[in-house]
Amino acid sequence: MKSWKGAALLAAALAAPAMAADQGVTDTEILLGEVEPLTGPPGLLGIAHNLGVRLALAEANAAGGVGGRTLKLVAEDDGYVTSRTIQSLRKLIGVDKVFALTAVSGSGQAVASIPVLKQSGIPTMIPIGPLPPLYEPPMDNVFVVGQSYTEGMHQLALFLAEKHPGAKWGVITQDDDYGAALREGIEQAKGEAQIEVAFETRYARGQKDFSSEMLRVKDAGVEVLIAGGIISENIAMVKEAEKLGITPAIATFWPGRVPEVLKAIGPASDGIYAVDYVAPIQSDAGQAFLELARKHLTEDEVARVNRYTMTGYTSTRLLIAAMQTCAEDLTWACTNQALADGPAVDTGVMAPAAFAGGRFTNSPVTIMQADYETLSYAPVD
Amino acid sequence: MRSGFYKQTIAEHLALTDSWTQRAWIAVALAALATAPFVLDTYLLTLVTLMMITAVGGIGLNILTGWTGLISLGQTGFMVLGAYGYAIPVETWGWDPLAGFLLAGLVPAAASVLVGIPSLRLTGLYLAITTLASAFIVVHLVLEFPGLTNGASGIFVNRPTVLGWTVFTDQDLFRLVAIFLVLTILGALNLRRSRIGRAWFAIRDKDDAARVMGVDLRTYKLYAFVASSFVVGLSGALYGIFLSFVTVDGFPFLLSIEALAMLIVGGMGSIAGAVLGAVFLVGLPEVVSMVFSAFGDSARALLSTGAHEVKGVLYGLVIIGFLRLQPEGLMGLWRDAQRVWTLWPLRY
Amino acid sequence: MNYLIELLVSGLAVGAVYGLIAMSFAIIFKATGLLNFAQGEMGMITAYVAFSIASATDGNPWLTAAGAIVFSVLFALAVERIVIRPMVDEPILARIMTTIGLAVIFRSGTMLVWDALPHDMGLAAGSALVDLGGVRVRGAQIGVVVALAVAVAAMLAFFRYSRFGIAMRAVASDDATARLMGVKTARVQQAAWGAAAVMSGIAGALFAIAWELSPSLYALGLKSFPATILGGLDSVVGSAFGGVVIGITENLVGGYLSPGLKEVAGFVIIIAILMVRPYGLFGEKRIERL
Amino acid sequence: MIQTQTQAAGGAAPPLLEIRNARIVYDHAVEAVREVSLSVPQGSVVALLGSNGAGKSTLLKALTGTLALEDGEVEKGAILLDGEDLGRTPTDRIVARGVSLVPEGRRLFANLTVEDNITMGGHLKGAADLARLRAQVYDLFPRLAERRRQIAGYLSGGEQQMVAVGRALMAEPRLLALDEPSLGLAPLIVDQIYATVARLNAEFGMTILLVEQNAMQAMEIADTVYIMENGRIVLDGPAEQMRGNLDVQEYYLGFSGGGERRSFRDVKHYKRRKRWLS
Repeated sequence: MKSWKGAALLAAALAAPAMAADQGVTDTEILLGEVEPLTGPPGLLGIAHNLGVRLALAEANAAGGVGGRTLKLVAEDDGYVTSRTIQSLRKLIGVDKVFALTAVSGSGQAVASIPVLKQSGIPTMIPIGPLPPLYEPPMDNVFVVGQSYTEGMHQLALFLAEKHPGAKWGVITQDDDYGAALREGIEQAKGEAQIEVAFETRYARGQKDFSSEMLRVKDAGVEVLIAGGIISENIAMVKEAEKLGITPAIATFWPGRVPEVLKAIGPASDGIYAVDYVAPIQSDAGQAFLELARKHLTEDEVARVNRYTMTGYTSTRLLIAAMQTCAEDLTWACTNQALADGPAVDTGVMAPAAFAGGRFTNSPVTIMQADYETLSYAPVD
Repeated sequence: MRSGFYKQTIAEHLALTDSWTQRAWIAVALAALATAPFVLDTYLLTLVTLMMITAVGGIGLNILTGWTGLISLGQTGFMVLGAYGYAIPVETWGWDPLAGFLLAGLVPAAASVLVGIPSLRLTGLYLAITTLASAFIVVHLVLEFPGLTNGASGIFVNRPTVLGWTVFTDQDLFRLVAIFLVLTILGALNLRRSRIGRAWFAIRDKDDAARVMGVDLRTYKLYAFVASSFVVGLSGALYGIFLSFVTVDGFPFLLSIEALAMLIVGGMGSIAGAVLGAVFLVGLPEVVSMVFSAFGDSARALLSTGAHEVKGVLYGLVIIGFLRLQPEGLMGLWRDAQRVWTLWPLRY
Repeated sequence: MNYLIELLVSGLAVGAVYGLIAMSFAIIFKATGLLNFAQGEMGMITAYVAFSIASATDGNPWLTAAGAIVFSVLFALAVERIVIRPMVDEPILARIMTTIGLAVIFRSGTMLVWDALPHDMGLAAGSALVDLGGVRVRGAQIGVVVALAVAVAAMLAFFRYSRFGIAMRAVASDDATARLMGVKTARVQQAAWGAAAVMSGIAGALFAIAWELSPSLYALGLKSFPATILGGLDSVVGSAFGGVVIGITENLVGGYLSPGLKEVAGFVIIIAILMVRPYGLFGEKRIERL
Repeated sequence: MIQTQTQAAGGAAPPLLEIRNARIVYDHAVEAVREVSLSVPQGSVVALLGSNGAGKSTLLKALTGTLALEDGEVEKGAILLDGEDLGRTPTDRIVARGVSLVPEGRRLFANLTVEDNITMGGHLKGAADLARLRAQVYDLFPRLAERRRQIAGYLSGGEQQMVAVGRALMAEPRLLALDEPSLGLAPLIVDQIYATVARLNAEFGMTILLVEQNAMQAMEIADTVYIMENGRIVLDGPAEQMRGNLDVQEYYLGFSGGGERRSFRDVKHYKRRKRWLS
């Protein structure tokens, strides 16, 4: 982590001239910005998130905005390409002169953006891909909403270890930082519970055919399978298990916790576990959220609402709350301070979230189980 | 009346520039590079920095594809090697960044010898295929040796201190990249007018004839491949510094295709074309975004319902449009414009 | 033992998908000397069209198959006529780049017309499980193997007995002279594009049934490419063989060696093959004697 | 065999092939053929002689409609088949109308078998005709029947030339054009090929257009001879007369008795004919 020193130095040197603190604020408007993958398959995530942000803004604007100013959003598409994330960030900060950032794309992109974010000092929300480098050590202006993959996996593993004592485990993860975080979570759980991993492998991102992996799962007699893919990969793994006639308890992760996955898998998806820190759409809170969405979004857009809409909405609500606290003195310093110290915001779809002096909401996770009938997830007891 | 722009003596061929006008243009370009950091805002500065890094890579590919007539789809792989060739010694082992830049060129160059020796004896598309394969294999190797490469987590890269000059601000980075671009252009121009460069042209235009003239095809093709990979590796290192973070995700396979598209859009075989192509392709998404936001809220509303894909379609259409309507690329357009300017109102 | 058989069976199924797409690459290369880098995308689009038809017809497999095949042919002919043929006199690099441009358009276009979500094709017959003596496979997996077998047989017969097939080989060998025999080379190229579209379309649609339908389906094209090289760029039947070899190799590598190596196994194979047999296992070595 | 339609008697019928004042340019700039006129009457053997680069092959490309492939164009004049301008008729239509070309260097489909090569020649014929025509070609060249399953690329030069001629005959041409049939072949083989060509003309009344550098052989079987140089016809006449022409003797037939070959232009008795009068 020696490379951090340089970055910190850089931030210190540049923090001063970057203090044009109230950029993006006019008498009538406040401009916010975000970088998201809005194209390509990752658009599934980016677009849903964007809807959540816009929902929060629309709701706030309907209630009079922040100090009488209307909130506006500039969304930049990076297509999940890191260089374009950085490029877009500089445009948002330097050209559009937005007041704050509501998201910085996926986890890899956000981590690569750290130097730019530190250098500028702009209040930044990170509601997607909460990796530890984003909040450890904490940065003044970067706020991570949610829970780390590692901790989520840790909780999921503990739950499964208790539910299936003595079972043989199989772990299939992606060969990137996301996969590494999951593996670390399992390592942590191993220290606290009896987990016997009979088969472990990594797959290359974008892999489509999981037949040999699942055969090894079958061969190893796996009873608990951690399907550490994102969307397509989980679908492929579960369908392959169905084909092979094996029925391990299958656990998936939140990036792929969208109803479309259940639909694409078919009946075999019934009963698979998932872990998440936002509520399922079918829960009461979820339905209330949909109701709210219908009020502010078009029908077409409501159809695209998923869990990322909820995280985007919650994190933007946190930001708006902080900005409202600073409505008289709308500066970055004030907003950063208000975010850090502000009271918890309860959106219903997530546990009340607050940074409590830190830079990470550390939101509690819930273990849930899929119900194919209703294409939904429900918390397990 | 002169009917075209021909070089009539060997001396003209050997000269770095054609004419006073060309020298004047170069002076203007250099002046622009020198003043840009004082004039441009960070966004534009970053954009131009990225264009210059891309141009370095484009010039590298141009040595192979534009001058020697060999197609490579391995741009990504060599950029990754260059980026890690810089990041590992400098960030992990604490070497001097200059040594890092040297390795950023040498590592891909060495790899190109490995890939090149078996594949260059074949003609046509085979280099394209082996380089395509090598691009995937390189990415795999990076992930397979986490002890060296830190695997999927990648390596953070600081802005370097070169010969006592600490590259710190965006302006500094711009200057560093500009220096590399100028050096690359000079190096490439010098290569072009050397014996090796003339042999490359001979191979591209008629390899049988080149062979008869005593050009050992395999050796000279290998030279081209090595030189190209060296330069491409440098662009990979610069890109890594630009991103401040080197991972395989930062180098999607699409880069290989964009690199070729760049040469075609700019104009195959010309350094200025490679630079223009880089400017065009890096600028295209920005311009499209600007057009989109010019339409204001209605366009912004479209974003959420998938009209962003229109950009992708547009990108493909531009490539096909250039191939169909202006196969000489932007350089061809420029030359046409020049010709019209000089000869008007006559046609020839 | 059963483990090995199951590895081989799933390798065969995925290999058949690669094989069909590889055959598409090869037949276009043979007839036109062009590598169509948009082949995987064209297969994906056919799969999406099949999905739309299946949704509209409540999963009627016959209507879906017929509709998808007709679409794939018409689509390919349109692409060939509008984009590819006008480029016929351009250098090969420009023509290949054109197909790359097409691929970019198709990828974005797919998400524009449909969406970025994964889907189930909604064809019960295709995703039904069939027990083959202890090895369970999906209907579509049997389908794709059968399709490959049919395609290979059809191509063998076509190139050996059909005059049009012989004409296609003649065009591959020397198109200017083939014209002197009265061959309409444009028609041969259309036929190649049509046949390629059907084969890659079937592969795409069946893959979508047995695995999943998503906008990253186009990557199958890239995965099938090594198969074409292995079999020989101009060998249509060899490419089918190449596909099966790569599918099975991937599964064996994944099943016995490192699963991480699985995805690059194909590319390692082509580098090895090119060193030993540059024209592929079945490619025609150019006869240069006069 | 290889059926030739005879024109209705009367003499008023146009020649099978007539080229009128043709000017052919490549790339809109390079002039390959200028103001060439030539006539191939029904049932005759016409030889078109000239050295390399004289424009002979260009003329054949124009005749078979393959000029456009090389960016060439008949800029002026006309090429008439049965008195009808071919204009931009596509190659397959020209073949269907009875013109077959044996291209220079044979241009066999090297990877195909002999039989497949021959079958290709009859690409525009029906299945029934195909079998009959193949039998006739094998009849004419029994050697090929023995080698029908062999890959054409591995045949000897002479056999390849037989395949090339047989392939062209499969289209049942009325006009058979041969481009340098003797090129690179042993004298004995050349004799055989010429004998076959002569036989096609004599027995089946096939019209032959023979393009050659090898003047001696060609003049022996030709009725009419045209000599081309630098894109122009510089001399023409009945074969017997041409054989007696001193220039021809000196230049082509090797009777000058010394020194290297000279350009036709340098020959003492060079006469420029005003072709536009014909």
